[in-house]
Amino acid sequence: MRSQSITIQVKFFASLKESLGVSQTNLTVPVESTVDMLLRKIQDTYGKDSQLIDISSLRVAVNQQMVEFDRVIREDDEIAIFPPITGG
Amino acid sequence: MRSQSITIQVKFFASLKESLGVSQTNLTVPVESTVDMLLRKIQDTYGKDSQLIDISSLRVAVNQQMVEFDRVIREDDEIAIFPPITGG
Amino acid sequence: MSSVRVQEEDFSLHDEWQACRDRLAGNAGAVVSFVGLVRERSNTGNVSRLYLEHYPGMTETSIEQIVVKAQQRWSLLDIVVIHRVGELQPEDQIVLVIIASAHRADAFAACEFVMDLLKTEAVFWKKETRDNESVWIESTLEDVSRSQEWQE
Amino acid sequence: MSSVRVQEEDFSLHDEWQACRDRLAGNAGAVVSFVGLVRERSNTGNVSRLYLEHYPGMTETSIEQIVVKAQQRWSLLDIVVIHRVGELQPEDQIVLVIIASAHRADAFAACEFVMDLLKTEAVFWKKETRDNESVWIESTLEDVSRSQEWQE
Repeated sequence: MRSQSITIQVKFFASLKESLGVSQTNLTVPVESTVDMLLRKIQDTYGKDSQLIDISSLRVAVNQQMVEFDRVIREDDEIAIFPPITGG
Repeated sequence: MRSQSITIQVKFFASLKESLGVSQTNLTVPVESTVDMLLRKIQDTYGKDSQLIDISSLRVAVNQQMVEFDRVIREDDEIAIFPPITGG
Repeated sequence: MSSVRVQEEDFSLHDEWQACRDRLAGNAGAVVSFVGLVRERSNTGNVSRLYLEHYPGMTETSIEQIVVKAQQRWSLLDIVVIHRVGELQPEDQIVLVIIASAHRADAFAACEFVMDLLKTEAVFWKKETRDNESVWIESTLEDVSRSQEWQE
Repeated sequence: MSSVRVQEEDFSLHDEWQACRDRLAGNAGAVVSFVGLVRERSNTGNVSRLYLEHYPGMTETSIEQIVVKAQQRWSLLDIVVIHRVGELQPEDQIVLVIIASAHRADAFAACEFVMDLLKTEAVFWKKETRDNESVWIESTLEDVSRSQEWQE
């Protein structure tokens, strides 16, 4: 069922990067996955032994544009997940 | 009757200085003269053959403070007469 | 004309102002510059270090969008925005905005607008070290309300 | 702290900014600078020269009074005002205002206030040479109304 999955690269920033201990990772998700599904996958992968990943507090950019969590992701999307920006 | 008169130094600025052709002058006026009397004296002295001195358009500073025309002038006052300032 | 840079290195108001002036013809009557400095004291304690993280690419785009908004709103001849990232100390320069216009009202309003939006819409995350404790900080309510005032 | 100078010589934003920064401790978070330049075009024609006359002593006092008003109204750490007089050309620098404060809102408001009041309350007279004709100019209505807005 390889053709039913895609591998995407995800970047993390700021406190989320610190909590996860990685700045980017590759994740395999089903095709037509949404941002929300990706966030749950990350929570499953990293969040098991910590309460640090509160999905509702996170923001997601796809191709450097902020998106809603129902956005469908594609294999060549640049995906970044981070806490709310705090400005300059 | 020398003691009844005072000699004061008057400075002129900007377009008034240009019209009069002098930047400062000494004028003798009666003691207890007001600014208004001084202005008329200047008009008599310089304005005979020109309409350039319109008293109502002038401003007067005594000791570097703007004053009204009823201000009485004293011998050691620093008096300056000029058109309205135009700012920096 | 506009120039947006995000960099670790310090900047020189003098060099940027000189470059800006060289680009301007005789139309410019007003140049307003803003330099932001790291303060020793925040609302919550003494700051010994400030760390700014950014998202290369997206951060620059977020600032360019602010610049475009300013250009649409006022008549401007030149805008320069330089924002530093990485480790900073109190008294360090953190942000520079230079705005040139024919008349001063445009440059003043646009410079304040750019700063207010940088504080809320530019993609940065800040971590303060105060009294030996490092904390990721959030936008202040004051910043958000200043930024919202421009939306009326 | 404040410094007011009226001079024929040009000034350097860099030197003044550097001196200002050296005076500031870690309290300053914001430094707003304004540089006014002589424009090539006025409302009435092409400007080839601008002549500024002042009243030595009274002019400085009039500017110092504006500075005091700004200090009374906002929380400011440092103010520098330098105004040139004498013969100027288009593109010449004519006025510099630098204001430092803890928070940017104070520095922005005070800098705009000082500029607006300089335009109406500072003791200067200006003569423009446009298209080979020299004319003593008057305060514009716009300047007067901008200055009056601060009096509410």
